Amino acid sequence: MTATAPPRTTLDPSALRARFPILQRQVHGHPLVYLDNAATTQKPETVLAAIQRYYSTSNANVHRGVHTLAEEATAAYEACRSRVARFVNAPDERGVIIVRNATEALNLVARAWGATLTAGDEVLLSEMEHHSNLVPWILLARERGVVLRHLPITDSGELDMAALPGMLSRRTQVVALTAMSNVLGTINPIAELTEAAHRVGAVMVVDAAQSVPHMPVDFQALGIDFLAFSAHKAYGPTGVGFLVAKPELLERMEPISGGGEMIRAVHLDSATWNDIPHRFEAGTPNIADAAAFPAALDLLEELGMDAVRAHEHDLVRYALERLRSLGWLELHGPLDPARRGGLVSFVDPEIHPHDLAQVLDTRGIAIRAGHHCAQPLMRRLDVAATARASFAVYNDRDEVDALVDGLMAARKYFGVA
Amino acid sequence: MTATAPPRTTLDPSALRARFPILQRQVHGHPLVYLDNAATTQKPETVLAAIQRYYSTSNANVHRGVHTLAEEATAAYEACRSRVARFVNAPDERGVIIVRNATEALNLVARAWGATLTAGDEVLLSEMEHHSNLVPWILLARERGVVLRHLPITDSGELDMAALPGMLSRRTQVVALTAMSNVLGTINPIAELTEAAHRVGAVMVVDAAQSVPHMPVDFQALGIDFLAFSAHKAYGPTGVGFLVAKPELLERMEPISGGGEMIRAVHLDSATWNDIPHRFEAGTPNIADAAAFPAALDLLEELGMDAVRAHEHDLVRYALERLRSLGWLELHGPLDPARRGGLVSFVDPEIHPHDLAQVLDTRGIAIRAGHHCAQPLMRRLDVAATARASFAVYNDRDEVDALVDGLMAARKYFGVA
Amino acid sequence: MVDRPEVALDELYREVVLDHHRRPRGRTPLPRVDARAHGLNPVCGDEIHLHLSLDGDRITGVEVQGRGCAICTASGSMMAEVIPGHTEVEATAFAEVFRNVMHGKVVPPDVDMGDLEALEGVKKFPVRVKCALLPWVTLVDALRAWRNGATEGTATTETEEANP
Amino acid sequence: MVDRPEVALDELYREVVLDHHRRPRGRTPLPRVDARAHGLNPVCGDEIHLHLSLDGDRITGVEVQGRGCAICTASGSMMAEVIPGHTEVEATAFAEVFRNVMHGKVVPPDVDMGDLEALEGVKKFPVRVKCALLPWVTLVDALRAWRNGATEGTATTETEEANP
Ligand SMILES: Cc1ncc(COP(=O)(O)O)c(C=O)c1O
Ligand SMILES: Cc1ncc(COP(=O)(O)O)c(C=O)c1O
Repeated sequence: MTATAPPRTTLDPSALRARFPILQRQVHGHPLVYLDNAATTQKPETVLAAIQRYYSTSNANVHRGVHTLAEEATAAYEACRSRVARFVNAPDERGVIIVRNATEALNLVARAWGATLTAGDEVLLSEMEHHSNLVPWILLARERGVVLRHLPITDSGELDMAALPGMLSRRTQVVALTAMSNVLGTINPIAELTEAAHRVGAVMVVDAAQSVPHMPVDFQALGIDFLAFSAHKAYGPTGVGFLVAKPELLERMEPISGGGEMIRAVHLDSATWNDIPHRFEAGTPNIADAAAFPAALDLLEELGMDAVRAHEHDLVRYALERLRSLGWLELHGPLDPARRGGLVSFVDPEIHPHDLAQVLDTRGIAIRAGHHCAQPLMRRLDVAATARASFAVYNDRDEVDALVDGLMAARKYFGVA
Repeated sequence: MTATAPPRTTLDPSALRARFPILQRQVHGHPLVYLDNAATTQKPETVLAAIQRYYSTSNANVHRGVHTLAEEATAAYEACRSRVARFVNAPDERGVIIVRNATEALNLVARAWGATLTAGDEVLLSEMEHHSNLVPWILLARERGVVLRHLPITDSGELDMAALPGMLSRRTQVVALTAMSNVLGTINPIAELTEAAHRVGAVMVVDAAQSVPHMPVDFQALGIDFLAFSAHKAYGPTGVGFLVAKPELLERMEPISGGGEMIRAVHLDSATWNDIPHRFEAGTPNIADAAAFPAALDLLEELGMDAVRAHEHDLVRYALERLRSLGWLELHGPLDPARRGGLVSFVDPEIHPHDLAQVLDTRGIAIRAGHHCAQPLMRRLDVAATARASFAVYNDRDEVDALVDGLMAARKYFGVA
Repeated sequence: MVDRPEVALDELYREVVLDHHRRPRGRTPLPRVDARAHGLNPVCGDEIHLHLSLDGDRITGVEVQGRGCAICTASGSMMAEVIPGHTEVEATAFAEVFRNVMHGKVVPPDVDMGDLEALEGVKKFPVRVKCALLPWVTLVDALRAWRNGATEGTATTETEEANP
Repeated sequence: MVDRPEVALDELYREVVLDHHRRPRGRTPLPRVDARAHGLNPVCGDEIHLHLSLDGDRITGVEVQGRGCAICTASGSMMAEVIPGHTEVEATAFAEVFRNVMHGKVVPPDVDMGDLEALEGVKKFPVRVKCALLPWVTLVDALRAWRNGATEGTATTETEEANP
């Protein structure tokens, strides 16, 4: 079976690095080693050029203008919608809502779909969710008396599938889970979870912030109902994210934000709504960044998502090996690299992650230290914070080596034997 | 009194045009005459350069990272907040919330401040509001039984101040009005309206989408409570807007969106909120565009807002004169150019605004035609749509002449005598 | 400046279109109204009030009122000319063909578009496609309402009324 | 590669700081707790549990527990050393001085910062300023609660609990 053994990597990170202007930069006199890709990725030259091109040739407000610029701007903006629909194989581009980020997408589902729930209805989340897939539901629970349940995780950092049947019932209206944990790296079995959700009549919401940029994601093949992700974690600009949904579900949702674009007719005391997806896009959108995002997807498509996954799988396997060989680190998440995305969280019991990150920074290495917006998971792991290195297409094994050297240097610096 | 007679214009539009890359463009073989600035303005080279610079040197996620890039990104993002606070003379930069656009800012007030209202409370709006300052309140009214009232306008297109006392009472909790109409151009007496609002204990919300880019706006001098505007209408990038507020009011507001950044502590079933302004900024913000916006404000400050206002006042006076001299146009809005911003709405009774705009487009002239997201105002004016030309710092009298020539050509084209 | 710089415009505003715009057909009030609908273009605020007379399932009269641009007016006028005499099913199918043409598909060989062919140029102006389609969307609404037995056709382009 | 490339780090982690980090003071449980508070850094999840003994309005003992980075730990340790013997008002004022220093102000000539001077390098690392301030924010909270007569100090850094 090739499912657990991805093909060998075919990417050429050093050639790729040349296409990302920021990677030419030095930090504290060292070449930048950027290992904070789960927080945000760097942007290729083509994305930057697309932003410039938009503003230098076609900038105008969208949807309402007759003039040439308005027409071009509208076409560029709408091209993003269809490009994203194609990239994740959405059933219909009318199901793609352009928002600010994955967080806004999840809030939109929690509020607008959540409005169909009543007290006593249940939403199933998990212990490994990002705050962005917890707090919107906490707000919903508070407003509507909806009950939140949380699928536990096993000690190896995976969803406890044995506990699933006991947590699903006819009361479950929504199952909302991450496709890939931003702390553990765990890749969750979304297709299987979706089947279980649908069996009890719940809709399946997937937080794909970490999966869409790093592995093939097929909305229709997974059978899911809602999918959320951010452009900025997928080599695109900040300020753009997506809620991809089955159109028939969107049709049943009321808008949660009012203004230009989203209306059909407005009277002083009442209004009627525009068709989907515009109903959910109030006001002037982030046109330029939406227009530029397809350039990032073009890059991913050029590389091939299987190759991207294989490359990052190779890196995480190598990183796990090298980090484990140090002997003193606690590593979190599944040990099997085939079950995780390209990131690794670790703790040096003698050095706080903040201090580790600080030492690494002086060597030009950027990692993240903290709770990674997953405080409940931190409590479950019984740590205040972890250090996290997360990979992208332009990273290579040499950078993993630099990380390992840095971790050794930190021990020396802080005088840990 | 200089209040109604702004100083003579000191701007040099042709020198300014050189600083806006898109204005070098040709449309249908003609130099672009961009007169759709109320929809969105064009961007100076410095703003484009700032976006490039951010992505090529400092791109990282904000607020949580120890590494150099994260620190630089955070500093660039927060610099936007303090720059905006300074530009509108906000009482405290903690009162500046970075959102997507004016629409989101107004929805945030309507939802989060609106949550303090109860059935029977009143919100006073006006007949000249943009949908963005109508629909959020319609949503609130529907949810909470709040009553909406609307200050009428006079036949000359100004707020009917005589009707004001009769519409304010102890029940009035919010007064939300535009500082400058995007259809009529009318500049409303915000300071006076604010006093009246405060006298009955209401908070004053100002839709400053059209005023901040075009005239001096001083939050503290006006005495207002909330102010909303969009960067993209003020020479900045799309995807960034601001809610500026008195911090003590924000302190009393609950967040309406949950996720990263906005929390203090998250448990599976509960959460506590971060301090303002972060409480209202869930998820990864539009960092790059926020980082770039100060370059737009620098341009406005370099020119001086008084000079900007004087320049646009001169243009609108000239435009009103020339358009009136055609003899066949219906002009909307106050006749006195001192009482209006730099835009003019008009209707040729024989040619639909869409058709006018189409003819003008073939001559490289971009105007807007439609309801301008102000359908109730269209009904009040008894028109389906208007044509609108709106000015910015780079426009000049020659462009007004081109517009007038185009309007004459349109009559010829459609065979109107 | 060239004498007539609007050459590109002639694609959009062909002579036939301008003629329908100047002298729109179907403005005479119908003596009997069997189906009606109200159509709205949310992009620009243009409106159409459409009245139909039917004899059995055959459309005998079309009345188009409202305010719209030249394209919208011409399209409605052409509709008023071409639709009478057709059955409800035929008219709905015809509207679908026209919609497809506006979205870039070719006219099926067995369909005679009549004057509507002159609107083909509109498809190069995406924003204006909605103008051309408004009368047809409204027609389909009116017929759907009629089929569902509503004596007064409901304007289904206006749904989800949000009254406070 | 240079032998010790972390030269810039020495600004942040001065010897005194590292010493406090390695052997933090104030870890011994107090026999009597008159005021307490719980501090949290939302940026990284670091936590502090602070206990105080008071004799009248004079602080007699400081106990700092929790988990934090070297800067946070050192800052708390220095606080445990410097604060006992001061009145509640003096301690609050001292915390304010330290906050100002972290935000770039100079130390007033009449204030002796003691070991805390070694934390001055932190201000060049904006993200870490919060680490250094956490113990002090918590101290101010504990004293405020005590002043307001709360036997158990409430953790006012955690407000607006949103229970469903
Ligand atoms: C798993 C996961 N979900 C959601 C988010 C939120 O993404 P954003 O901040 O772009 O909204 C992130 C990233 O921080 C994430 O890793
Ligand atoms: C007066 C007024 N208010 C609000 C808005 C909404 O601005 P945005 O679409 O940027 O949210 C606009 C612009 O369309 C406007 O002119």
